[in-house]
Amino acid sequence: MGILEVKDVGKRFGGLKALSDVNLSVAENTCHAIIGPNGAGKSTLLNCLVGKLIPDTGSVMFDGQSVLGRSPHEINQMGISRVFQTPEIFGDLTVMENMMIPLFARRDGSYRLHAIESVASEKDLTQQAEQMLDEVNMLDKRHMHSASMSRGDKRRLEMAMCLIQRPKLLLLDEPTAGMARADTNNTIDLLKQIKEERDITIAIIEHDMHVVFSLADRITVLAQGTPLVEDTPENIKGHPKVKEAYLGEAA
Amino acid sequence: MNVRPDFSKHANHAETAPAFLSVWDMHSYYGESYIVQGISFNVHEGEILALLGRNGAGKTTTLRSIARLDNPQVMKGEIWLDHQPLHTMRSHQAAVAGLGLVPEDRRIIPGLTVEENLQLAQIAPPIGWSLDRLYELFPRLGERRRQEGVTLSGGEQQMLAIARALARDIKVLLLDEPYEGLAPVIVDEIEKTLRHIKEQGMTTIIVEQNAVRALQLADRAVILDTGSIVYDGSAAEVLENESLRAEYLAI
Amino acid sequence: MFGLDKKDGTLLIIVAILTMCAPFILNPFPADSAMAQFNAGYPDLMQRFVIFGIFAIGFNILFGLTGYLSFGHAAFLGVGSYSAVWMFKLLSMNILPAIILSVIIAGLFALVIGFVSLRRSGIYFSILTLAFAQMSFALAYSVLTPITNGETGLQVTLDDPRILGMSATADGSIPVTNLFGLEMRAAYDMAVGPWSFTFSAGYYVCAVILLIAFYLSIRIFRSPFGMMLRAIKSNQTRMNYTGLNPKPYTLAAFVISGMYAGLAGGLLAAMDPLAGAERMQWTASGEVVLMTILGGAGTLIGPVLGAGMIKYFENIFSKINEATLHGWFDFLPEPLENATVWVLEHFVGAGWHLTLGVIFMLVVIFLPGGLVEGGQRIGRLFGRKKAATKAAETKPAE
Amino acid sequence: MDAILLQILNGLDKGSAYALIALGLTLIFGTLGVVNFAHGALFMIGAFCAVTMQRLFGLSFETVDPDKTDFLGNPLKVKTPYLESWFGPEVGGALIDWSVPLAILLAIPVMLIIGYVMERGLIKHFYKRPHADQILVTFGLAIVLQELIKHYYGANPIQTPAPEALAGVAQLLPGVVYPIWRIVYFCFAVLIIGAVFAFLQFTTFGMVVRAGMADRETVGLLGIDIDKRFTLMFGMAAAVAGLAGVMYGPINAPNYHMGMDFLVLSFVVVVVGGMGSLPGAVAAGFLLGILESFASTTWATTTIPGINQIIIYLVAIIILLTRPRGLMGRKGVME
Amino acid sequence: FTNEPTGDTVTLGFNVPQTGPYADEGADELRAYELAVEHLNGGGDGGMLNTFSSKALEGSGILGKKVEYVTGDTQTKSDAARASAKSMIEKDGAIMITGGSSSGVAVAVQGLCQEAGVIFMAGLTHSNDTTGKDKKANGFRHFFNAYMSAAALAPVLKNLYGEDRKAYHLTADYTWGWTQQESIAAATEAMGWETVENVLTPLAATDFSSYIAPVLNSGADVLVLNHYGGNMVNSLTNAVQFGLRNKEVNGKNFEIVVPLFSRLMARGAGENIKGIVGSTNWHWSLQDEGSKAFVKSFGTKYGFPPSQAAHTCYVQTLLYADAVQRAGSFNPCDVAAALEGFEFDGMGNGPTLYRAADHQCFKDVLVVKGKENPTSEFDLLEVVEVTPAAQVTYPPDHPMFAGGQLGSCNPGA
Ligand SMILES: Nc1ncnc2c1ncn2[C@@H]1O[C@H](COP(=O)(O)OP(=O)(O)OP(=O)(O)O)[C@@H](O)[C@H]1O
Ligand SMILES: Nc1ncnc2c1ncn2[C@@H]1O[C@H](COP(=O)(O)OP(=O)(O)OP(=O)(O)O)[C@@H](O)[C@H]1O
Ligand SMILES: CC(C)C[C@H](N)C(=O)O
Ligand SMILES: [Mg+2]
Ligand SMILES: [Mg+2]
Repeated sequence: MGILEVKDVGKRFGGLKALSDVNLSVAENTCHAIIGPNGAGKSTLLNCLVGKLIPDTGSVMFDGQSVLGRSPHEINQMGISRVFQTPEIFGDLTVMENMMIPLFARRDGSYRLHAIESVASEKDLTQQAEQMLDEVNMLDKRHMHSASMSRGDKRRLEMAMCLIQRPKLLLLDEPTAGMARADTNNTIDLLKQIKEERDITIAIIEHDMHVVFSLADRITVLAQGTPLVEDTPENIKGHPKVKEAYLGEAA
Repeated sequence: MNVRPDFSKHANHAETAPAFLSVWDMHSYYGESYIVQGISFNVHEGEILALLGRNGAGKTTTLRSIARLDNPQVMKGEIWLDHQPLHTMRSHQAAVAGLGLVPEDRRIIPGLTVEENLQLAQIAPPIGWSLDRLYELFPRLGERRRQEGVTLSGGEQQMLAIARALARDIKVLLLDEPYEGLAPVIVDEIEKTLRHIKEQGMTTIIVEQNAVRALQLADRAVILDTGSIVYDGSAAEVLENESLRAEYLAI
Repeated sequence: MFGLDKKDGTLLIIVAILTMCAPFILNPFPADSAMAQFNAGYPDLMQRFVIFGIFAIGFNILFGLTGYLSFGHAAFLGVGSYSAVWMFKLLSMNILPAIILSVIIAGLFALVIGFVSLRRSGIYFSILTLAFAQMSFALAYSVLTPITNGETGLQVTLDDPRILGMSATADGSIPVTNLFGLEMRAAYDMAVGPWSFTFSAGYYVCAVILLIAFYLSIRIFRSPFGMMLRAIKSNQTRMNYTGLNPKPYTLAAFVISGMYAGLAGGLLAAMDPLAGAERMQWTASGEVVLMTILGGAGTLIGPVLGAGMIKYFENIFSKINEATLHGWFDFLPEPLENATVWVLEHFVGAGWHLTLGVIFMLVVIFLPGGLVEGGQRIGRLFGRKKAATKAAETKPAE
Repeated sequence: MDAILLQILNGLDKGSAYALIALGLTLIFGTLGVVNFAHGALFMIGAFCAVTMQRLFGLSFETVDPDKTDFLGNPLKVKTPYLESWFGPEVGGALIDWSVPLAILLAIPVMLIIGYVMERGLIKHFYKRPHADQILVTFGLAIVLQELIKHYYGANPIQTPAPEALAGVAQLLPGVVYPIWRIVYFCFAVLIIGAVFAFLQFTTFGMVVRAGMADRETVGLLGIDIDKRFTLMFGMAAAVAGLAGVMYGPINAPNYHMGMDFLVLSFVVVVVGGMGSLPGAVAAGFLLGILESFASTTWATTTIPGINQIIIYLVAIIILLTRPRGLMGRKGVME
Repeated sequence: FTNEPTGDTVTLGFNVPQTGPYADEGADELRAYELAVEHLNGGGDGGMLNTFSSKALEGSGILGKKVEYVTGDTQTKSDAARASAKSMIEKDGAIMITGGSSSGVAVAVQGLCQEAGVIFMAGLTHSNDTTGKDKKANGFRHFFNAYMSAAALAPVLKNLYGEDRKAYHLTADYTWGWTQQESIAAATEAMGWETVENVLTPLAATDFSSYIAPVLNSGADVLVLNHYGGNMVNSLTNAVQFGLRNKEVNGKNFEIVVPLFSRLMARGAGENIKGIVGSTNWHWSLQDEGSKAFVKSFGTKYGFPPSQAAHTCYVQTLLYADAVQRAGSFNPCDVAAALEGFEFDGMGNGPTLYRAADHQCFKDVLVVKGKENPTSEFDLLEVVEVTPAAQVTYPPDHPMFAGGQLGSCNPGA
């Protein structure tokens, strides 16, 4: 039994079958990659996991509980964090403030209406945030207005915001798209390290095969809304169908 | 108005062919922050130029400056396209003068369908490829023509952004990370297209994090670092020269 | 100081000094000079400055931090006033219970209206709040007359019960609002040469409350809660996917700002025990929006400045009439005098709205950040040397 | 039965005014995204175009009638309009009589110019500014316009009667009469609404402006000079508001604050209709007009006291709570 | 007492609507005030000072002090009006406040003056409440009220339209509208009319068509418009548009009545006002000496005749000055005592009494009609009847005025 169990999920947009009969099981503390051609339904699948979309059919279980019917913030509180395909950060806030918000969020869903004490007095939260920023190499940018960063930096910030929540399941939608090679490598290292250090499960969508093959323990290939194959990276690399429909020369 | 800036002091402009697009001593600012710090380079007709550099180096800023968008502001410098002074123009005039930009976050217009997004590009003359021809290039778009543009998958949006540029009759194509989020097979496809239109005489500047791919495609490369040009020369040379790559591209 | 950092502490001290010395600052002209017309240091206007300051500070907690633009905040002010006057009628003329009740009732109102309105965002939210406020106004103006006394406004009368106080004083007049015996109307006049300054008990009560309100708003701005609100304004999607439900936070902000409005309403009634229905009309809600933007939305001191500016024009410019103008310019030769007066006449007296309109436009065109921005510009002008050295260091943002 | 018919007619008529004002406002607010608090003032200026036309046509010279005296006991000065002395009382009188509809000829250029100047001179700089700033600047402008009108035309309403021929009532059914001018106004409104729709529907103009609204930068990249179109759009909206005002004069005498009276209501109409939707604004205008009409009947006011005063707001609340984007709002427009 | 004048000047506060729907009335009131001050200080031709029955005033200011004044904007809102009055008292040291053009405002400001200890000389206010349930010892009203309008109108209506009429009332939904409707209904019912319906209309309404349409089929043959200002102009215009005036119901010509008229409004209503009956406090065409003197000095100064608003404000200022002069003191209590029970003449309304019990003036009431053939733009109303004061007088404890107490006069600090 994996930590994430997707059973028979289907989703239609009008006449378009974006997902059908998707079955997926992600084992705890592994990295599962989802690849597939553009428009295969990868992001749609992720959206169904975090409550942005509600699947028409099927079930999604996380940690033994169904996520369906819960709102995004409740799902997050269950331990799922997500990095988006186009960075979603608090553009009006500084980098450091961006990091503080997830720290203020309570896992148990209770509210902190601390309206009187000051942010500065939250010493250990501040420390945690700085440490995390250091890990993603962004400590020097902590006072920057986050909207005016280059996009690669926004990506890293968003990832840091998710990681600092110590999620059980981290969902990454093309985390390294648009990142310089050096930073891509850093990211790979960071994710590897985190996976080792913490009890974390990662599901990642990527078109960069270098990233996929460096990180993934298992790979699902999605095509036209249904899983084509699911296997280990080695086997996928050589899979002729995958090669033809997706990898092209990159393989 | 045909006065050409003097480029003789730039060692790398040894070629005798007259530049088709030339940027001379361009300085760009986002508000108070000084980003592009006096860069000059030439692109010849029918050439593909790769513009490379780390995250935040100023590549996007350079392209946006050339496309004459309101932000960043070009405080100093000249930009000439085929004897026309782009630096005196606003973005819509530059577009009419023959400039096409595929912006980095795709900028699909919300509220418009795929087809309307393309039609929009054909309102102001000169008009380029017909819609049919574009759908032929990207069949996926043809299938989705009535869908709202922003609900396309990430990769489909990228296709739409490229198609939208080609829908206009342009002389220079500026591509800001065109491969981002695209499946490897599609990247192959687009690369082919770029080669194809190059043969028909299109001049292209491509910004890409996948430096190796870009360099394989390009004739020449310009490498930016913190807003200044650190390399301007043949693309092949960068590919071959380990130290150059290590120094500026970290690959 | 008081848990504020140095900058905020300084700001609080400056505001404290300004409010405490307001009777001097606002009366810069000798009482019998021609310029005395521009003096604003009389109790009623000073009270209005601080009361509307409180109103605007509260509004800014909602608008400045969350970006939710309420067009119905006057309803809470009105509800606060009505509650306070009812306390004066039923309980006693002591302002403390009245103010406490007005804050509570306004808070409850805000809770209900906010709960419903916050189901929508953006312009839809604005229109919902507007609709609620306009309904309250319409009801207060006519149908609910038994409670609100309609157009005339709710007043204290000689035959009110006032169970803890007295219905009428010994000499047959209505008792005066007070704070444990300190009459709000009490004032002390001080004459220094040709100058005269008035120290009013009511004003100082309001001023102290303003300082507390201001202090609380600084704390809120700097708190995790405040940061959370700014995050909501910035990106609700990210907020959701960070495991935070924005609704309770925005609702809390809405209720807090509603309570500020109620406090302001209660104080208005405490200073002058009459609650008119017009203070709930959309124009009144619009006024606080204008105050906040004029001063600088999202800044701490801006709303107070904006409130002061609008109230100043309303009370001072509307009172300048043709005769006053002729008085000022009679040193000019007759035709010139008449011409000057003719031009200025457009802008004062009945034309005070015109001046206000022009000011709105000028401020927003030339000082996009409101009056606070103007202040900063002046500040920068003086600190130009420092700025120049800074500019030289400007480096690429990497 | 007759009573219901009459209330429907009234509702349609009230609705015409709401719809026309809301239509203009949607073009600016729902499409260009500018919160234009001066829109009511544009409507008022339109109405004062009719007043001005009437005054222009009525310009007269004075002759002294020695037989009569004025209020101070001096000989009375009698005025004769120039038009009557130039074209004879027949034609001149007719021209004066028809001054309100003729004022359309004055209003169109005036409103287009005002719209042009306003957009180029002011609004243009505010597209990218926060809505709050737009509110402040347009509200300031509205006050200025209103005060100027008050200064030169006074605060009391000024009658602008319909031409004699259109001033009476029409017998619609046995026992059902209705003022002719109101029928004219309704038809006029339908005509204008139709024209605006046709223009936006059968040209790409609407699409381009919508696109420009959503993302100016990208539209510029596609070679389109969006500024020009925005100006044209604004001018059109001003003209619609102005025309609504001109023709409204005979229904209710124009006064300087008529714009403010309509302002808040027209925002409510636009939002209830749904941001960015022209049909929505028109539908909401008529809907609220009819509902308001029915809420004003004795039957309604005795059932629920005060319902006539709150109906519009009540309906607005209900609609916004049940339909997140009003009747036909577009997703993403000013949310 | 509050604001005791110590120098050689005395300041009066003129609190009028400068903005909002009554701004035109306000402007006219202000003109009258300025004229009054001029006359009090001995300037101009003296106006009604010469015709006023009391000869205490000499044109040398009040008690020898030169009269100065401050003006303020009530915005026709009770809140704003009180703020403005407060600033006149606190900042400018006004000893008397006068003005206003809505009963709500008048009542609110009257309350304030009572608390602050200054005299309030009401301007335009027509609700019964001002000197009824909301009367105050420091407040005085020269203008007539709704009850008086009704008492004066009823006999005229009976003459013109007969005893068998069915009246439909449209009423502005606030204090003034209610008291006027109550008064008119009571008076007309007393002479045999039937009130078929009374519909309250929101003050904010601009289009009255949906209120007019039901009148057509209600069986009523008289429409009473208890509206004022813009409301009245619009409702009357709408009524005429719907052809009410050309209608025949129950075999009678349909009639419209506007109980409270003013010339400024009549101008707003234009053609529609012709032949419509109503009441007014004063009209410039009156031929008594006082009115003629006032019209002459006002007309000479401003170029047009004064409105009833201007008249009542002018008179109130003179009455106040005269009372101070007679009392020999500015003390509000002395002034009030001098005004209470004061009888005078020569101010345009015939012999008048300031009744001590409620501080209401009792004088002749004019019933007027929109003129069919006006000779000039000012000649809009013609006086149908001058109803003698006796006919409109009521006992102080009349039920429509019951409820409040005058209290005792307050001289303030
Ligand atoms: N809201 C929507 N309405 C209609 N169609 C949609 C919607 N959202 C997604 N689609 C369609 O569903 C399909 C799957 O989209 P999805 O975003 O999941 O693809 P993806 O696998 O993430 O692709 P990419 O790698 O390009 O990001 C696409 O063809 C897309 O056009
Ligand atoms: N709107 C903005 N305001 C202020 N600074 C900005 C803005 N946009 C970008 N910058 C800054 O300009 C610098 C260059 O950014 P630019 O987007 O041109 O980089 P890039 O080379 O395209 O990087 P990437 O590969 O990450 O896209 C960065 O340091 C960034 O912080
Ligand atoms: C102006 C007044 C004569 C009438 C006014 N509406 C009032 O309330 O009294
Ligand atoms: Mg995707
Ligand atoms: Mg970039």
